[in-house]
Amino acid sequence: MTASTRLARTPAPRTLSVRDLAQIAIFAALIAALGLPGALSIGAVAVPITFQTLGVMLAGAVLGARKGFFAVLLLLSLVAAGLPLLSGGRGGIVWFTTSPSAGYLYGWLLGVLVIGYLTSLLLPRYRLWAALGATALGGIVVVYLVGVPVTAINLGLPIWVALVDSAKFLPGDLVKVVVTVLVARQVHKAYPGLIPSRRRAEGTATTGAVTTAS
Amino acid sequence: MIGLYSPGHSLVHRAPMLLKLVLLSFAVLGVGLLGELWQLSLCLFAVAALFLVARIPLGAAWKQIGPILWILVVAVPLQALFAGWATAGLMAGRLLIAVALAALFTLTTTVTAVLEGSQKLLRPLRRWVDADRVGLLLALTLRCIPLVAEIVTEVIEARRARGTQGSLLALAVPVVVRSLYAADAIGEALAARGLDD
Amino acid sequence: MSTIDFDDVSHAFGERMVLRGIRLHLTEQRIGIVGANGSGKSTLVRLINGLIKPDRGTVTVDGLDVARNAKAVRRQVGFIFTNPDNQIVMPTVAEDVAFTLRRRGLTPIQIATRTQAALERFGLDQHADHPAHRLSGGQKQLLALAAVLVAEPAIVVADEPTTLLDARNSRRITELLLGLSQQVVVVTHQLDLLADFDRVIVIEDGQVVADDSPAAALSAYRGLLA
Amino acid sequence: MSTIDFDDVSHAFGERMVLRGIRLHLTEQRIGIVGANGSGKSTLVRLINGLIKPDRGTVTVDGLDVARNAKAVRRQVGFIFTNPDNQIVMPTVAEDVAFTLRRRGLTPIQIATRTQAALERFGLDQHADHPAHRLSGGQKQLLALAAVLVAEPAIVVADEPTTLLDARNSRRITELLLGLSQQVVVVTHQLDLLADFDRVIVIEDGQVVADDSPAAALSAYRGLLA
Ligand SMILES: Nc1ncnc2c1ncn2[C@@H]1O[C@H](COP(=O)(O)OP(=O)(O)OP(=O)(O)O)[C@@H](O)[C@H]1O
Ligand SMILES: Nc1ncnc2c1ncn2[C@@H]1O[C@H](COP(=O)(O)OP(=O)(O)OP(=O)(O)O)[C@@H](O)[C@H]1O
Ligand SMILES: O=C(O)CCCC[C@@H]1SC[C@@H]2NC(=O)N[C@@H]21
Ligand SMILES: [Mg+2]
Ligand SMILES: [Mg+2]
Repeated sequence: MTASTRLARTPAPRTLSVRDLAQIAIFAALIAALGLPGALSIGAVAVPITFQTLGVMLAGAVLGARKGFFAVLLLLSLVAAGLPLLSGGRGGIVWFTTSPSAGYLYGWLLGVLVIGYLTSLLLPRYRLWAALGATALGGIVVVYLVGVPVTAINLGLPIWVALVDSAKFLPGDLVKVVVTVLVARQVHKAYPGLIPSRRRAEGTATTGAVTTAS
Repeated sequence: MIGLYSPGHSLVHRAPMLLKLVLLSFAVLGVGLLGELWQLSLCLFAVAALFLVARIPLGAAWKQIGPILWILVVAVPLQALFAGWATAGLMAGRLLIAVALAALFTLTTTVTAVLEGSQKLLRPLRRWVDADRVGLLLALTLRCIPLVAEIVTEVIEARRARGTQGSLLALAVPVVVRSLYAADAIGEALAARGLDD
Repeated sequence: MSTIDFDDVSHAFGERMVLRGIRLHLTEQRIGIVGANGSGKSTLVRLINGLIKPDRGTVTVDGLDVARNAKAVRRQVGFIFTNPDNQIVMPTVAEDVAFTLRRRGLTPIQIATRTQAALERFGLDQHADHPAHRLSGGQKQLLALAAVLVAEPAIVVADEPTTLLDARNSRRITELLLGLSQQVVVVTHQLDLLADFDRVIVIEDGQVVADDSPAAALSAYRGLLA
Repeated sequence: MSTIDFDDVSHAFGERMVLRGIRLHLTEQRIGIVGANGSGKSTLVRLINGLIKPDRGTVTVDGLDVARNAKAVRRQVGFIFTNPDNQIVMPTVAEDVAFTLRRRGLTPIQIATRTQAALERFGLDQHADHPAHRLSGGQKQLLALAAVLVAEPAIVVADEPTTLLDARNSRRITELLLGLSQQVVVVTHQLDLLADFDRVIVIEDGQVVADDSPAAALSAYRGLLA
């Protein structure tokens, strides 16, 4: 409690606290768990539709840029090391090199940073439409921006084919964006003070919320 | 920590993890430079030989390489349409070799070896990265996966008992919130066991 | 009062038989269940609102088969778990209580009114917007009760509801349970709590070994333990 | 035995004063702490190994100021939490015990030997390579004890270590704690557990209201509750 109060006032400290470490680990675990229901592959290009993108968006919107980034990086490192934590029980370095979906994985890292940063600008108010925009920008635009070209390169296809094909993700990913924002809104209520707000004027408002919570 | 490892004592299994990783990267790069189908075919044979040397069971190998074959079945005709069959064949060959080699690495290297190897790799960066903490985080995540699974089960049961199935939202919110409170408790336990802030 | 019927109910987890041929006809208002660890008490009460489906036999509540009409039965049967943390599903206290009232065809105003009333009844109205997980242990268990009772179930089932509480809170929850006008089924290890109950059932190794007034059942149970 | 000293310690969470001017000089081997939910017991014991730093006053262990030397003090003070699930931090049983021994300048062989010895002592050697989460609740708490005791702390602090366990497991953990040669500080709601303790402290609303032999302290506590 006192730690998060302090966070709300001063810029983020350089090192991660043990509580941060635990939050990062449990979110990496959460993304892994979201892979358990499996993956759905449809269309010409075999990039799966997966719940794990929801976990990635949540990591950014709930933990913020820094911790969220580490959570995703952690999960990906374990996958690279050979643990079957991608949806459908896949793992190993293949999925980061020659796989058509490799780019999306790097896109996750960039996307979580964008969502986390924009969310910290929105907090403590977390206005619905702004949050939807921020999450869609990081969770869809940025992720596809990296993912689509890599699909094209790895499969030797023109980029527009990969782009057209990626449209199949849109409905699902839009739902994930909405779910992420609604969940994050509730979570910030149930557990105030997770992301230090970058707004000076309203920074004190966060502190107030935290104190009344105790 | 078993992962996708296929146990064995072959030369491929015993080779140091970092050496395998370096060889793998060079091989993938090299294959990318080859421009003739016959060269690729030779490489493909070499890779198959490596699988034999490592005595990888057919099933385990198929589980890793099978998915890419399906991708090729769709992608090769598509590519042939845009760039001709020769290019499509080259692309398919390169992809297959790279995937097979990466799979071989994963199948013959334990997760522990990879993690220890990467901690070694991180050592030169020790001014910025605490390799010990990285190792801790990796292990902690493995511990947390069953914990999250347990939380999901408990939340589903609680919702059911209250007669409201609710939406995906009413599942996700409590799971995330309880995970965060569990993280607090774990953080505290870490501190109590001597992991300082 | 409602009628809860167990008709030759057996249940196993994997190889392990946990309940064997249970026959019970429960109509009293206050029913206590005691027994050693692992004897099958929790399994028994979970059957009452279909959290577990029996392998053999049927459980009915007011004639409704629980396995087949779980949804309808769960509106009649409120369930309190041991660990209040496990039953909080919404971020704040008021939202958690209101959650129970969803999909019951109530207007938002009705939901708000009933939620407010339930919070007042359990002394939680001061904490309506408080993050639910940050309440004290006793308050969390009160919240669990409020969240269950707001739906006005005909039966309240509680599985060791006071285990995590101190003596004062434990007494408070017990008194609240005893004061309910509903039918109440309570599993507990605190035998003194059962003195005023109408009927006490002793479970041993998946079977009913005593089923009597509190005094008689408890002395049978103490005999078993000795 | 070690000496734990609280010198005029106060602590608040936000606005709420949780401990007020605590003065204690603890030298006995077995010390029990009781009190109502929210009275400040957990806060008090967390101060002993610097998990919380006091707002005012100092806590010292064998003369070492906990707030300033948290690291050194934590090697002396082992801590057992209520929920066994949350204190297991490594995937397998043996790894979790070995975790405590990191950064102590031991060789891998020394670590392995001591880990093995600790597992044997608590009857967990059969499960060394099992995933820790598959253990039963009681075994998990045994693992927590093994993981703390492998470092041979001078003091063991336990905050309601048996609350989430069933009666059988609870008895086993209690007996183990009582059998330790170390100084032991235990917070509990199970008053009967404290009969053989050397000293029992009653906390009420952030203050020490009784501090005596078990019999005297517990009768004071029962009086408070009535
Ligand atoms: N989900 C499950 N899977 C496998 N076994 C189970 C499960 N739930 C309970 N059991 C086993 O069934 C038996 C009866 O369990 P139950 O929880 O009904 O006992 P109980 O009487 O409630 O005990 P306690 O007093 O400890 O709560 C125990 O041996 C338990 O290990
Ligand atoms: N991290 C925290 N932030 C805010 N308030 C807290 C925090 N920890 C404890 N409190 C509050 O401080 C008071 C004392 O808490 P503490 O956990 O020390 O009580 P306790 O005696 O251990 O109670 P219990 O028997 O329920 O475990 C309570 O009112 C609690 O709500
Ligand atoms: O599992 C993998 O190999 C990577 C999956 C990448 C999936 C991408 S992320 C954005 C888009 N939305 C989905 O549901 N799937 C793709
Ligand atoms: Mg039970
Ligand atoms: Mg406490």
